[in-house]
Amino acid sequence: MSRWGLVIDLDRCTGCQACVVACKHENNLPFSTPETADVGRLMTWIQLVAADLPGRPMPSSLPLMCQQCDRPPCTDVCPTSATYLNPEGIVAQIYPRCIGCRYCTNACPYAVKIFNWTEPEWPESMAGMRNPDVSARPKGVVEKCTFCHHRLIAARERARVAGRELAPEDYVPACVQICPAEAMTFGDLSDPHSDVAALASGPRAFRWMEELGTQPKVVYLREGE
Amino acid sequence: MSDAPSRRDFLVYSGAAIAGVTLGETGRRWLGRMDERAAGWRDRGIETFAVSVCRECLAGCGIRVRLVDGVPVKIDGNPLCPIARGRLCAKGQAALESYFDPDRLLGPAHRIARGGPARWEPLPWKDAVALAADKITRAAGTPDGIVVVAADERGPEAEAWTRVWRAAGARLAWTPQPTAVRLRPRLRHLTGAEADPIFDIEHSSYVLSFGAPLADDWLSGVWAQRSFGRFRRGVASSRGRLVQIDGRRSATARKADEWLAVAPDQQSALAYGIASVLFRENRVDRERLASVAGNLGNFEHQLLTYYTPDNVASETGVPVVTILRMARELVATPRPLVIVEAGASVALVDAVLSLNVLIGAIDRRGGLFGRGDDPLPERDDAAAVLRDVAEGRLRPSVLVFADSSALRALGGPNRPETLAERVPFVISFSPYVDEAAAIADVILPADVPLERWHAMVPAAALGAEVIPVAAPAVKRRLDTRDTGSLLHALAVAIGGPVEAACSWTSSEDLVRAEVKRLATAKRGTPFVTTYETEWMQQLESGGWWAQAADSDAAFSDRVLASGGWVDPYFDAGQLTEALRGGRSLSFPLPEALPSAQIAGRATGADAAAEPPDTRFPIALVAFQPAVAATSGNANLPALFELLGQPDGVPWSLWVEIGSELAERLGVQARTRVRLTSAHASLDVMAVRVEGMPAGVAALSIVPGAQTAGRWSRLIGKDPRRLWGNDPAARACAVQIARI
Amino acid sequence: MRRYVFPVIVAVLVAVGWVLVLPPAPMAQPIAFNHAKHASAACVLCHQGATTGVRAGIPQADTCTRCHATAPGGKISEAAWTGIASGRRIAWQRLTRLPDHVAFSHRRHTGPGQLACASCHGDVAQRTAPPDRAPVRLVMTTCLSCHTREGASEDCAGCHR
Amino acid sequence: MSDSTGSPDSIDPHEPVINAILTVGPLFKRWAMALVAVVVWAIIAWTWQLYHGLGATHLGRPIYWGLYITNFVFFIGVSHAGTLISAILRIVQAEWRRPITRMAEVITVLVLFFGVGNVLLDLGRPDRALNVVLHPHLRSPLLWDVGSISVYLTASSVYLFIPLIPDIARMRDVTTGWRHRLYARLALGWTGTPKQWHRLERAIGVMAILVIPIAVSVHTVVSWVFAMTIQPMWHSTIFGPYFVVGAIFSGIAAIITAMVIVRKVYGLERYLTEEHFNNLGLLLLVMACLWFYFTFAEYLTTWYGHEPRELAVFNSKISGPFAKFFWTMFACCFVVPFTILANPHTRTIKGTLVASIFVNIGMWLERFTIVVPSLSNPRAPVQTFGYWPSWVEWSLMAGCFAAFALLYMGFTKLFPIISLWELEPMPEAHAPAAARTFQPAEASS
Repeated sequence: MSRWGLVIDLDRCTGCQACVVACKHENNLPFSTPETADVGRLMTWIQLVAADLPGRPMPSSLPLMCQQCDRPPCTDVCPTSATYLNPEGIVAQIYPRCIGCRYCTNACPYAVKIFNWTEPEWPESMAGMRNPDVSARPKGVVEKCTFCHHRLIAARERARVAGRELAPEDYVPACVQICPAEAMTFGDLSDPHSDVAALASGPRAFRWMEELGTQPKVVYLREGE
Repeated sequence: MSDAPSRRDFLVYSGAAIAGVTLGETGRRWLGRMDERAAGWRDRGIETFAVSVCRECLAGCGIRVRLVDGVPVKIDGNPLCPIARGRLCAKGQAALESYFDPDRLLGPAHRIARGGPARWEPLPWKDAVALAADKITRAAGTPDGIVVVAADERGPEAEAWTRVWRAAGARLAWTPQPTAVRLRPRLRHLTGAEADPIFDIEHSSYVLSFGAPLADDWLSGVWAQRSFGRFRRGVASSRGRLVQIDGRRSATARKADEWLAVAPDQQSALAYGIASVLFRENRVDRERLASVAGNLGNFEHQLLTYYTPDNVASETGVPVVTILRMARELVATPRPLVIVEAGASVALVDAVLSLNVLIGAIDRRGGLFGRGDDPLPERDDAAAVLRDVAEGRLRPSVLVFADSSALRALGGPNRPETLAERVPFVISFSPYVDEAAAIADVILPADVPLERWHAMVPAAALGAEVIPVAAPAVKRRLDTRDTGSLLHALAVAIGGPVEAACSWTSSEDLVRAEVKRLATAKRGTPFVTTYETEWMQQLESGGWWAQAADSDAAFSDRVLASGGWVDPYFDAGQLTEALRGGRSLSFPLPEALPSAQIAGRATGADAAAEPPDTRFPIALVAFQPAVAATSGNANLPALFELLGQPDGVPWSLWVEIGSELAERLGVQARTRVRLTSAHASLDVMAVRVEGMPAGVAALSIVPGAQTAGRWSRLIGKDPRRLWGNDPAARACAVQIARI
Repeated sequence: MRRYVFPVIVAVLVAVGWVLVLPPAPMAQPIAFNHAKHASAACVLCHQGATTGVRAGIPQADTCTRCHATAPGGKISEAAWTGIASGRRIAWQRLTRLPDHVAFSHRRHTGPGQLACASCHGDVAQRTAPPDRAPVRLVMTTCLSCHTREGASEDCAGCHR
Repeated sequence: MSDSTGSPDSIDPHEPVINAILTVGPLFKRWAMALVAVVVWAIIAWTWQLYHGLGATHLGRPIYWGLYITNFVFFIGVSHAGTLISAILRIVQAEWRRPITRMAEVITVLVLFFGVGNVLLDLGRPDRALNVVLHPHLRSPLLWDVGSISVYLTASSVYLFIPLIPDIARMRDVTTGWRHRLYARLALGWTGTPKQWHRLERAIGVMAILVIPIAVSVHTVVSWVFAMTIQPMWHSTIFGPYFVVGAIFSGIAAIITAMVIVRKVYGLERYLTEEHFNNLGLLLLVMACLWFYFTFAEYLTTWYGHEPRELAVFNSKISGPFAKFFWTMFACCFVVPFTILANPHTRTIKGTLVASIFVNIGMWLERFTIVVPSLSNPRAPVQTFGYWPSWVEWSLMAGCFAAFALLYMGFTKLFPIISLWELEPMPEAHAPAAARTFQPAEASS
């Protein structure tokens, strides 16, 4: 069984936010307005935050998305099992099961679970730009980064129809695919020959707030020498 | 209730049951219809991909559009394109929103009443073109005639544009984009080579950057991001070190190993200061330099006289030890490189290029190369021309805008509406109600990039010669025209020599002619799979040749299908050859240290020394956030959400102030402040920046904020009003108060 | 006052029960298509994409005219045939519909999954009149029972999106 | 109402209480109308929220919980008023409790509905609330909450109802019409036989013991909803007892407030004497001290530990944007009640009322300063904002309080708000000895 993981090299990352837009378009995240953004209702599954990291002169810009913990604090507290850790290590959110209690959003130390405060809306002319592979979440449920799980489903199907195994390049989340600085590497952590496994066990690798015991599968590579 | 149900009860309850059934059945049908409507948008399935070219800036990235049943749903980089290599920046992806923009013009329109609030009326294409042609014909005879403004693009469409307007007797002005175009003349001045500077960041080991937004959007965004990534952590190479000298804490400063806050107008002094240390400490290969540079002695003398570390330290505020350390660091690594912001002052560009010569970075891996080209035509600067118009020095009868780039440039007029007051007739080709369209009398909307034919010469940042080419990726959504047919229609309506100059009928003609030219040139290749491996193999096997194609037509088809043409042959010795072959290197001799003046992006001549006003003690510098500096549609909600990140102020203009000032004002996270200049005042979010010098603040400027559409309008007032009639390219004195 | 309260409550309860208990409202199809008559042909001949794509297509006029040069005898009216022959869109009502949050791929189930159309669509192929509602009511347990039986993935995120 | 003419000679010694049920005065009507108006307004606000989603609130990321959850904790806390207090006092045979038990128990039952209701108001998808039962996830403290609150609601309802039976029977015997039918059905055939008395006493005794651990568990579990997460200043081991103490504290305050109002409105000065208020005032004083002790322990350890994330929350409460709430809370929960109640001269009816009102405000603020500041200072450096509830949230809160008051008033019009049978001499053989020691005070004595 694969264990999907993502490595973000902070030394390479320029903070250009291409990943943020890629995620927004790929996953049908509705647009905000100044008013909604002002009260924390920006719909983003990945965003740039200023994090104080040891050894850096000023706060680093850190692309922050669901850390896909192996011990997720959010799944334990869900009263309806609407969020759970799937066998491949992706923390999934099942929208039709979610009652919108927002306990998981509060339990998450990374604050990366997003709540649909209102019904998502697109102007009429923009209706077509939504990705038909991904649902538009209704109001009142929590949503989050899924490592573009729909891409995995599609890739696996293509591979099976073609009668071959899933190749590493078949499945890449939108953010990783777009990253112009080539700062993101995605793959199977359980495969010792994969790039992610090598990078994740390298000397620069760290997991953010790992002292909380969350065991994230998003691994950052430290900036600096 | 009585004990036994009465007849009446029976009737009432039967009635209730029937009513309930009717209601329920209605509800059931209604729910069914709701269900159907809800499912509608995803009732699609056939996925295709089309190549196109990103036109959000001049980098010319090849893009790949994902279409589902012909409707675009996502834009990625074209994996075959040597510039994008399958990657793309935030702006490029947001072009998807331009296509769907609910506030796009539906078709041609003309203004009903001049002055006052804009009122528009749709006009059939024929009438709109006739109206424009009539005004153009009449204007041809007037003194200042017609002024035509466009972004400084190169390629067949730009040539067609030039040809038509030249024939119409118009004066052409171009908005220089932040590209190598400005660096090129200084490189020629230094080396005599007619070439675009190519900075090999990727392979350098140490980059000293004078304000170059390497991590934001330098020269060619996606190329710069990739170069930065590989410079930092390239395959099997050591980590590159970056020192950023910047007036504000840009994203690059944030990523740098060291950030020195030095105002842009003091940066040349620092560069020359470092150069003088190199001479003083004999870290310069004088022998080699003397063989190519005629005025080395003069240069050295000048530097050692004026730019002693002490002088530079007192001028820039950078401690002497730091200057010494920087000079030593620079030559202590194997492949150092000095880079500079493309729009920097002449003095700074000169200083930076000279430094590169001193450290031996010319034509060296990880250094500075030149990419030869035909001499570029000198082009009028649109921002300056429009300022002349706005201030009445130039009085054209017709003003034509291809786009709004000139009105967004920091050097352009701050109040576009004055142009409408001065010029009797304004024409815009913009597909959006942007700044230019807002003042236009007639709008002839062109297609948006996804609907267009493309063939363009990208801003030079890459060594290879690349021409991205593409057919429209999507169907035209609204009643718009491509630039080629627009020009053709206008030319026909004007008639005479203008019509004669027009040898095409549409952009398709122009692009196909360009592809044909490429095919007959017998060099280069269509974009090929796994660009890098192929390139490497070809180079290793002794050179590059045109890939065999059965015919020119087949070659052209492959160019269109793959998204472009590339000739990766790269002469890595061009600058050296120029020195050897022609005139010798001549260092631009630095002037004596300028006296202290207010900080700002002042370009040489503009930088008049003004005593600081006690009412307005803070020098405000304008900057355009990389994510919002679009040349096309400004109404892109996804980009507005990126503003002010990672500082947590999305959707807002923000002012960066130093911690000292922030302390005084009591600015914590998410505080609004009011900026007041002699001309206007503005409320913005304040962002506190550790290490920003006192007395300086930096204000973000987002283009198109007032006119361009529903989201754009939410950003608010145009910050450039603070500058009055001064171009926002220079510092402005303001006072900051907490609200 | 109390005289009206109870009847109104009864009416509302009946209405709510009606919506909740009864299956979706039957839908009339524009053309009296006879599946049984066409059953000799494979389903995919008309429902294109059922084995190759995510969605099984619903045939349009051009699919009919591929085989029928002239009006087929039987129940189809002259007017309806003229519409088809001129390529006008047939306003079929979609009966089997998946909720927005479910990802389902026909290709995967008909290909590697080797499911027959009838497993989900029931006896549609034997119907002589167009069905006015989905022959099989598909709910999550329908999917799950098969997934359990066949050892297919039961990961929620595999189908929910 | 002070002109009550009840005298020992009248037919029923508890005429004022019975009268309070059977007559509806203009004051009652006016208040009821006003409260109904508030409730209707809240229903409008709720409809608005259902239509627009929780976007109608001013919540956002990372402050995902706000007023509703504050109210939830507050109401569940107040619910400890009743059952727990009456049960404890019953067990320790503090006979002075007799006239106040019912008042307290009614508060418990009613307020629990609003506690649960606030959670429902807070759900993004209230239509799916049943998923909690259909697809329960046993590891979720929220599910434990659902369990313990439902048990508590059941137990406290039973505990309210059982002692009500003899009084209902009494009402059955003095009324006619629909009231008679209603009481007859609810009295469960009570005739006052010795066997029935015996069973009643047994049932009450069992429930009194049962309800105490349940009540303790309820607020412990409520506190665990917070404490089980690793959020700074939520992840605290003393949250269980701290919440229970706070709950009893706010519960007593709620009883005192209710007592003063009922006493005044229905003229029950005979039943609720200075002594009751003095005793409850002393209890409140004890709880204030306990509350102070827990608060001090909680904040001292946080401050001393110096963990940066914890300290960020701590500072935002002590000196930051939440300081005004924190210090008001401190004043309301400790300074004011302690000053008033520690002094026997001010521990009067008026004094305890003032203290109680302050305590209730303070305890509400305590819940608020537990819920919001932790969320406002998340570990991850995401953009935060200043939370201030929206009109919808305020309206729903007002609606909850109004509906509670309305239901409480309604209860007083249906059932004796004072447990009558416990106040009178019972048949010698069946009455506990202590029951005879406490009789209503003489009127105008």
